[in-house]
Amino acid sequence: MGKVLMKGNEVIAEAAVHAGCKYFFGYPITPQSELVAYMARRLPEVGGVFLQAESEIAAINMVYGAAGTGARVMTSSSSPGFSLKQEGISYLVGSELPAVICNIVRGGPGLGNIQPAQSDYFQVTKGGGHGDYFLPVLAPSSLQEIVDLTQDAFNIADRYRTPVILMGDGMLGQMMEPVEFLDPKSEELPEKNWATTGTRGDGGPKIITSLELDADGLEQRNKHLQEKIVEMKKNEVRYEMYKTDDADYIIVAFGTVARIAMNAINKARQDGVKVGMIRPISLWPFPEKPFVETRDRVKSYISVEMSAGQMIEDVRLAVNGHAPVDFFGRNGGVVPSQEEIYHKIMAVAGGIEV
Amino acid sequence: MGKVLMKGNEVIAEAAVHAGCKYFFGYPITPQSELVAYMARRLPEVGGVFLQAESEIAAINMVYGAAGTGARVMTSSSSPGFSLKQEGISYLVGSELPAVICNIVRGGPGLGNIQPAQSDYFQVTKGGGHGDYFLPVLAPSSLQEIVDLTQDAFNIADRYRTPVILMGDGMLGQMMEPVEFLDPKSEELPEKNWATTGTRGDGGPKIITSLELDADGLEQRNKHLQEKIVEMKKNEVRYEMYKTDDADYIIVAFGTVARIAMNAINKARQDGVKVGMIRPISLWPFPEKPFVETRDRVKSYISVEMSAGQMIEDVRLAVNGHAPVDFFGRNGGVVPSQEEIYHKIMAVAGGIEV
Amino acid sequence: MTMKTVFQKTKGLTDKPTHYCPGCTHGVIHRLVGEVLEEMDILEDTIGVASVGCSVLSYEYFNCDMTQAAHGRAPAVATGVKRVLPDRFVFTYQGDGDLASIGISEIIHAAARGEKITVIFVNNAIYGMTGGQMAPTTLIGQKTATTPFGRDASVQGSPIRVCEMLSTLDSTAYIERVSTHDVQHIQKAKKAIRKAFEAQKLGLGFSMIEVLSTCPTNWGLDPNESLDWVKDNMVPVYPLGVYKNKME
Amino acid sequence: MTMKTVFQKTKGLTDKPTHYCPGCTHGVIHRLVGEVLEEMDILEDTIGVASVGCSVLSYEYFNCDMTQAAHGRAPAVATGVKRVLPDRFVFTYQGDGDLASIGISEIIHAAARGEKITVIFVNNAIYGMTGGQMAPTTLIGQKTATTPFGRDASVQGSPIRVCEMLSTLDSTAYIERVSTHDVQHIQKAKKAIRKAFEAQKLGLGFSMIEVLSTCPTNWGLDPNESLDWVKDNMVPVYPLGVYKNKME
Amino acid sequence: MLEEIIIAGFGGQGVMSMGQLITYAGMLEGKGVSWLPSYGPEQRGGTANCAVVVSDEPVGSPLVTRPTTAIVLNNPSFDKFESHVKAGGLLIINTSLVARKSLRTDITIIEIDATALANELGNTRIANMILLGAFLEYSKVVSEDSVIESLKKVLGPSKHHLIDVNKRALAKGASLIGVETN
Amino acid sequence: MLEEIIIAGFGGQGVMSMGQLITYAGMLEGKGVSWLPSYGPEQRGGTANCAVVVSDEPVGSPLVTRPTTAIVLNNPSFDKFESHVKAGGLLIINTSLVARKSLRTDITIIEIDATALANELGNTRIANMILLGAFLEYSKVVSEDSVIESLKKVLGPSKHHLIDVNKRALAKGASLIGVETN
Amino acid sequence: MEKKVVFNEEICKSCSLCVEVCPTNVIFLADYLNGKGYRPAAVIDQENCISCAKCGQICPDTVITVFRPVKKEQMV
Amino acid sequence: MEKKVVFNEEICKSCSLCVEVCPTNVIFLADYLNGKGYRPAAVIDQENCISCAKCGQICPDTVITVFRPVKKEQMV
Ligand SMILES: Cc1ncc(C[n+]2csc(CCOP(=O)(O)OP(=O)(O)O)c2C)c(N)n1
Ligand SMILES: Cc1ncc(C[n+]2csc(CCOP(=O)(O)OP(=O)(O)O)c2C)c(N)n1
Ligand code: SF4
Ligand code: SF4
Ligand code: SF4
Ligand code: SF4
Ligand code: SF4
Ligand code: SF4
Ligand SMILES: [Mg+2]
Ligand SMILES: [Mg+2]
Repeated sequence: MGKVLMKGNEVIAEAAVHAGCKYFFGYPITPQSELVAYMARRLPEVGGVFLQAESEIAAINMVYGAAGTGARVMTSSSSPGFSLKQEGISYLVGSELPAVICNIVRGGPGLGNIQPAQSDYFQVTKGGGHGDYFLPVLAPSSLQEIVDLTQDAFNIADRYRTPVILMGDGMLGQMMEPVEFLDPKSEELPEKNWATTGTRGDGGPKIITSLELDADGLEQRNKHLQEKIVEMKKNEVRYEMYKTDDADYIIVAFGTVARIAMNAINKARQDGVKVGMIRPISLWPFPEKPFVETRDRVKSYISVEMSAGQMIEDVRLAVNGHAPVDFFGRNGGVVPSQEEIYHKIMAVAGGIEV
Repeated sequence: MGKVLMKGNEVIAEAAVHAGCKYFFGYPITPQSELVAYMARRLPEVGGVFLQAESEIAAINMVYGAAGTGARVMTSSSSPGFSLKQEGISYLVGSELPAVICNIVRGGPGLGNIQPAQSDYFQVTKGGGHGDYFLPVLAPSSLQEIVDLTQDAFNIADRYRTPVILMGDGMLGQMMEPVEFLDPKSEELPEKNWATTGTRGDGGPKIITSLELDADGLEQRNKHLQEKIVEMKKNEVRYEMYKTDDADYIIVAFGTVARIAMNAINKARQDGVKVGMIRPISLWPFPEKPFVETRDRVKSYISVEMSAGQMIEDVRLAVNGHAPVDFFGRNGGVVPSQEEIYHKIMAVAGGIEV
Repeated sequence: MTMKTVFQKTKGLTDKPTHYCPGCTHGVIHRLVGEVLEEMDILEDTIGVASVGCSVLSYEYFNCDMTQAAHGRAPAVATGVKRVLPDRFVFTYQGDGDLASIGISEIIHAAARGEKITVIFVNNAIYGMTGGQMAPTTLIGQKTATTPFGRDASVQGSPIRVCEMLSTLDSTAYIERVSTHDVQHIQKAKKAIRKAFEAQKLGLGFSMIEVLSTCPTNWGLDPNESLDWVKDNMVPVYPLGVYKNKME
Repeated sequence: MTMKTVFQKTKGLTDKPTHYCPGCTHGVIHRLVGEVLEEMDILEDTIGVASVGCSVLSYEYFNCDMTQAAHGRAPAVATGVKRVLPDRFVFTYQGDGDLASIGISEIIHAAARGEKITVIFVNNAIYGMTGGQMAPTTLIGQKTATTPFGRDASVQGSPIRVCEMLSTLDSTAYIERVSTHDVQHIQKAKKAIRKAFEAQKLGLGFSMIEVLSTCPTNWGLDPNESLDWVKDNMVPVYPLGVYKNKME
Repeated sequence: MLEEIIIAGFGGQGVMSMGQLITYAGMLEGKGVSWLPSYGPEQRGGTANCAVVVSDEPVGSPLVTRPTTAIVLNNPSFDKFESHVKAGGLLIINTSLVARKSLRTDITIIEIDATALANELGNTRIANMILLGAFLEYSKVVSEDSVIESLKKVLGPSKHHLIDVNKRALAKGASLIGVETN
Repeated sequence: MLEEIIIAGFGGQGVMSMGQLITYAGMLEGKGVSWLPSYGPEQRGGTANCAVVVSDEPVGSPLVTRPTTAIVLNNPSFDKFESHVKAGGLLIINTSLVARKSLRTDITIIEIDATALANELGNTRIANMILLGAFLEYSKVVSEDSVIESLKKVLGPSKHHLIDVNKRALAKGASLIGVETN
Repeated sequence: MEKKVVFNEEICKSCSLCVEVCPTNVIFLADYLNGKGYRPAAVIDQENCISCAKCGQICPDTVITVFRPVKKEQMV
Repeated sequence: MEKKVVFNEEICKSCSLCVEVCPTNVIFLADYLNGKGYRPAAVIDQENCISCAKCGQICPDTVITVFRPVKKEQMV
């Protein structure tokens, strides 16, 4: 269909439709409302259903119901609304229901504001909900990458019977870039013989539940969930390395921040500082390999985030003391400029005062 | 008043009353319902108000309202209900309102079961809600310690204008032990001149809000929150070290698990294995000092949890690669026995197969 | 002379013994729903949604596909199911704490949207599963774990009458309140449940049957006393009858 | 000949210019509340609760202590305040998305508990702040960002009439629906708001005034057309009048 | 001294209060004590049990996996806990409701037809106190006096008329020791 | 070539669509482009702005802090962005609504009384297109033809009658270059 | 003679609802316990059972099956 | 002569509600912009203002103050 110019939020929606998602339940919140509005117009065209839920809680539980029938379903929100979905997400994990949940992060805590942020990193990667779980979190940094990762998100969800989170920030949701929707590569996915669609034809009653009153029984279930986690850690790690081969310093950044950092890196290299970047694309499973490969030869890492410092914990866990890990972040909706990142690089490299 | 025999949940409630908490808003959930029932009977006696909220969300927002008047107020729940409070907790942090929130953790994810667990560690320590924040989390391991920590919790909340979490597990909530309620040592606490109680007498209108539409403005607020975090990390770290002086191996455990581990440690020492324990009492701020002091001389650490492995990340961050960190955990409501922990110790120490 | 079976267990229920306390009428209501599904021959086309309450394990008792919803969210879950499978029958089975307290938003909006689902609302004026705390339906003066001195209207407010409230919504199709305090009312209750599923079949909109039920354990009464308590104390506050009927 | 002031800005409002769009009647409603608080001389004894919606910044406009509540939770926050300070006046200011959609549970339970608070419910049939999505109060056929083809009763259900619904609850003391579409109705609206605060003063229970309001920006109408739209389209669906009055 | 006790039976048999009485008495005697009930699923309908620890030192783990003493009041409890008892430990069986026999030779086994004996005393509901009396007499974990003391506290003035029958039940139980031991 | 443009003014002045047209045109010409709007608080009532990046390579950061060109349509925008323009860069000022004068000597400044000129063309609402025309003529970032192309796409068939007046506005703007430059 | 009313003893919870509702008072609780520790309901006096099925209607645990004697021709 | 109706121009948003509501049509929008970019409402023909305050009642932004001429004695 060639390149089109769209807003990030609309790209997520259209990409979901291309991925075969015909059901969307959501509640408006800036800065992701365009996604909801787009679905309202688009889904009826493909014979799907868009429903504005009365709340984020209703939305995630409608997703729970729809996912239970085996349908591809999505919801999306932003930080405060995402917090309200935590119980529902924990239920989806416990009942092993596939779904894609989008969080277009804004400034927090509390009502905060509607400017871009990455300060929900902990919430999305460390199980903002209760109980033992991790779930895949994908963080695109361009609108074209949204197309690919949205497709992946649905496939991962179906393959492992798990909710998957797409995380972006207000900037990614609001900006426009040319994108192209190529037809998705079809994948072998397990049949959804667990879905509750009525027993006609398919034998005895099926049950979808996360309840297991017997402790040993629940531990067994959790063991199964943990095995899936091991599998995902093996198969679903995604990241990009940028000019790290000769790098003395490595910036770690994801999403739109990685793009800004890229400009800063190139400027610093013009000034002779060998700096590169590791861009985690899957925030969970967090890419450890690129750190293990580089941690014994780089002088230091710099975690650059639109937060007060959250991903840095995963970076430190991956580096495990082999090299210092520095931090630069802006938060509350402030987007770090390439200039400040450049200065941070120079400061770390040359000890320049900034 | 001498020693009395009470259930853990009731001890929390009575300790709160002793700490001057006259307002409680909560919603029933096993295994903490005794706390709610106790408050229903007790608070009217002290001229306070107990109100059963229609939901955990209403409860945490009633707490928000009451805290805004400067009153000492508490709510409590268990895992699924705690997930529902995440937006509210983030708001309390953003608006800098003091309150004590209790989580008597049960097996998860999802509906899970009502047996004891510690699998909400991530949720309580890594900001289960959205935005940049950390808040104090205290984890008592005995009913007598509940009395002291509940008192501390309210004082910390008032001193730093922050919500504080009391975390226990179903076992702690349900068990009975003799406890004594000593009159709390009075502390110098800042005056609550920010409270919204009407302007009569106290000058112009006051505003309680977490909204700051201007990004730079919100970043400034967050800077203030981060400064408080630094302060709390300096002043509010609590932990206990048990037989670590000569220890080759150190178990890291909190709450009731630490008590069980203690039996195992003593058994192991009878068999000549030099093992000790670091018991974090404040899960956040997580005690780093005891690790820094020991990490270069112990053979390894063992994080023992009623979860699939969550605190271990903080242990690894504190050890920072100076020593191996091993893990033993049971989850889903299964409580590790002293025998299993003993065997784990022997396995790590002597490489015994278990 | 041989024997003809005049009463036996419905195929609408599995053979699993229930975990309910002795004499708890949850079991009776289960039976009625099971019989209706069997008699309408829609067991194979039905997806039930269990809520959180003593009836949480009803997914093991109803002999059809079942899914378990978070506390209070069953109507939202049912909405998700029904919107994907409009030609299937979807019902929720919810207690009064689940539906009228934490779940009042989900039930009202499902009703306001006219979701074509059937809600079985079991009102026993208390939180059974968690040990007898006050529900929004708890009667004035009733002692519970969280109203140790009896519910006081000036402190905890007055009981919510769900049928009356939902009837103000245009998109509701069939709403009736019934009781289980004797055999005759039990038979009436079954007819009502049947009507609700018929309304769903006709696609008329949202249908709900509120069933007054017992909680001997937390009421501190024996099972037979409990039936009387329903008759003498609950029925006057929760008048039985049809509150909305678009089938005529 | 000298001049006598016949109309001027109330002390109930601060001097901060509002961020509202041109012609938005949120500003008018602010003025009415401010005037009532001033005239009852309770500005110093009042704590207001701002909700999440275009009126979120109302805490900068009302000249009394204010607190800001999470989306939909203002009645719960107000409950917390009032239960600690029973002798103060507490009010919430909520939009229809905030109160009737995500916050329907909090408003119903506050009403059912008979919380002695006053709720100013601004119904503009849309989500203003987020750019014009459907609200539970959106009219059938009304086009919004999330009902691009117009609200369809068979898909999105029918409008929720909050006054009618809350009136079914015993613990509500005063409930009235008013409008702002002309000067005469604006004056009526002020009288109603006054009554609601009087009810709170008398400790009669929960009081709420639903005020029909405009959203020129998201309705795509100019401010004067918007007033007509309220009169011609909203009033017929949301009949004005007193729905509950325990003051007589 | 470290006694780790498990008491198990049907819901209505009063196993929880048996445990609480021992714990309370231990507290009165200044010992380290803890009481931990089973809760949740097992309870409703099924069997209930509690773990009691009495020690000269402060109690470490309140959780008992290998009891020094198990008192089982019904079949499911027998099946669940018989094998858990520590070697050299004690197993008290309420034969009124336990059909099975224990084949263990490494522990002391006391069998008591508690219901029958309770009926003799004219009150079925005190069967548990007879078992408790036997246990106390045998183990001396806490004194009978402290238990009576505790009983007064637990029952409250209104129910003090029940004290006497409970006393007799305890005595009855005690009287069996040395007799039925094998 | 890397052009980083900021266009700012009141809500109703069409600054967003100016940016989108440049972006769209850049896309048609196969360039790397991105468009990033200011959103939220500034918008309602206040001023709006967007950042456009046009480059020969794929766009790195869509965020523009030091623009190569700033087009300011009102006073607040002038105050906010005048100082941000890169040395050697371009500042286009809509003098109809901007009272102030820029004192910067290290950048090119083009002043245009867009509203007046738009009125001359008989349509106040196309003032923004006049400014755009001037910018295109001066910078050649994208061709006027591509902009017309984009305009057709953006407006849609129903509004094609507007194309002509927009064309004339662009031309008018272009005609000013070389004249008013100082 | 064949039974008119049959009880699935093992799942009876001796709630007595059937005992109370039976118009002919033929139901009583046995003096032994079932596996769950309950005294199951039972009927010995089958003659006097009138097969009204009230017990089945009120039983919360589907313990009861009720039969009515019929003449051959009725069967067809 | 003193003004009967005064507008706080800087906070006017030129919504025209006052223009529409004024019974004597003395209110109009000025042909210049205020700092917020709005054409403020204004009254030049103060004589014909009847001080009915309708404009003040409908103005969402408390822009307007209205005065009524009174004879001295009325003042007391
Ligand atoms: C989010 C959440 N909050 C609270 C609970 C605890 N809980 C379980 S059931 C229940 C109330 C059940 O009462 P009701 O709905 O009336 O059902 P009943 O047991 O009376 O049949 C509660 C509060 C929970 N499981 N999840
Ligand atoms: C939890 C949460 N969900 C969603 C939002 C986004 N949001 C802000 S205001 C609003 C709706 C406001 O509409 P209404 O209450 O009608 O007020 P109005 O703007 O129309 O006056 C929404 C959905 C939010 N801030 N928080
Ligand atoms: S607790 Fe009450 S509602 Fe629950 S099963 Fe027992 S009797 Fe029934
Ligand atoms: S968006 Fe609508 S409701 Fe909000 S301020 Fe503008 S006009 Fe008023
Ligand atoms: S009603 Fe059913 S459960 Fe109750 S006693 Fe009779 S047979 Fe047993
Ligand atoms: S069928 Fe009727 S008569 Fe026979 S036992 Fe049952 S209730 Fe009694
Ligand atoms: S009503 Fe007020 S804001 Fe509107 S134009 Fe008149 S003075 Fe200006
Ligand atoms: S006071 Fe009346 S007459 Fe005078 S300007 Fe205002 S509306 Fe017009
Ligand atoms: Mg109930
Ligand atoms: Mg609205």
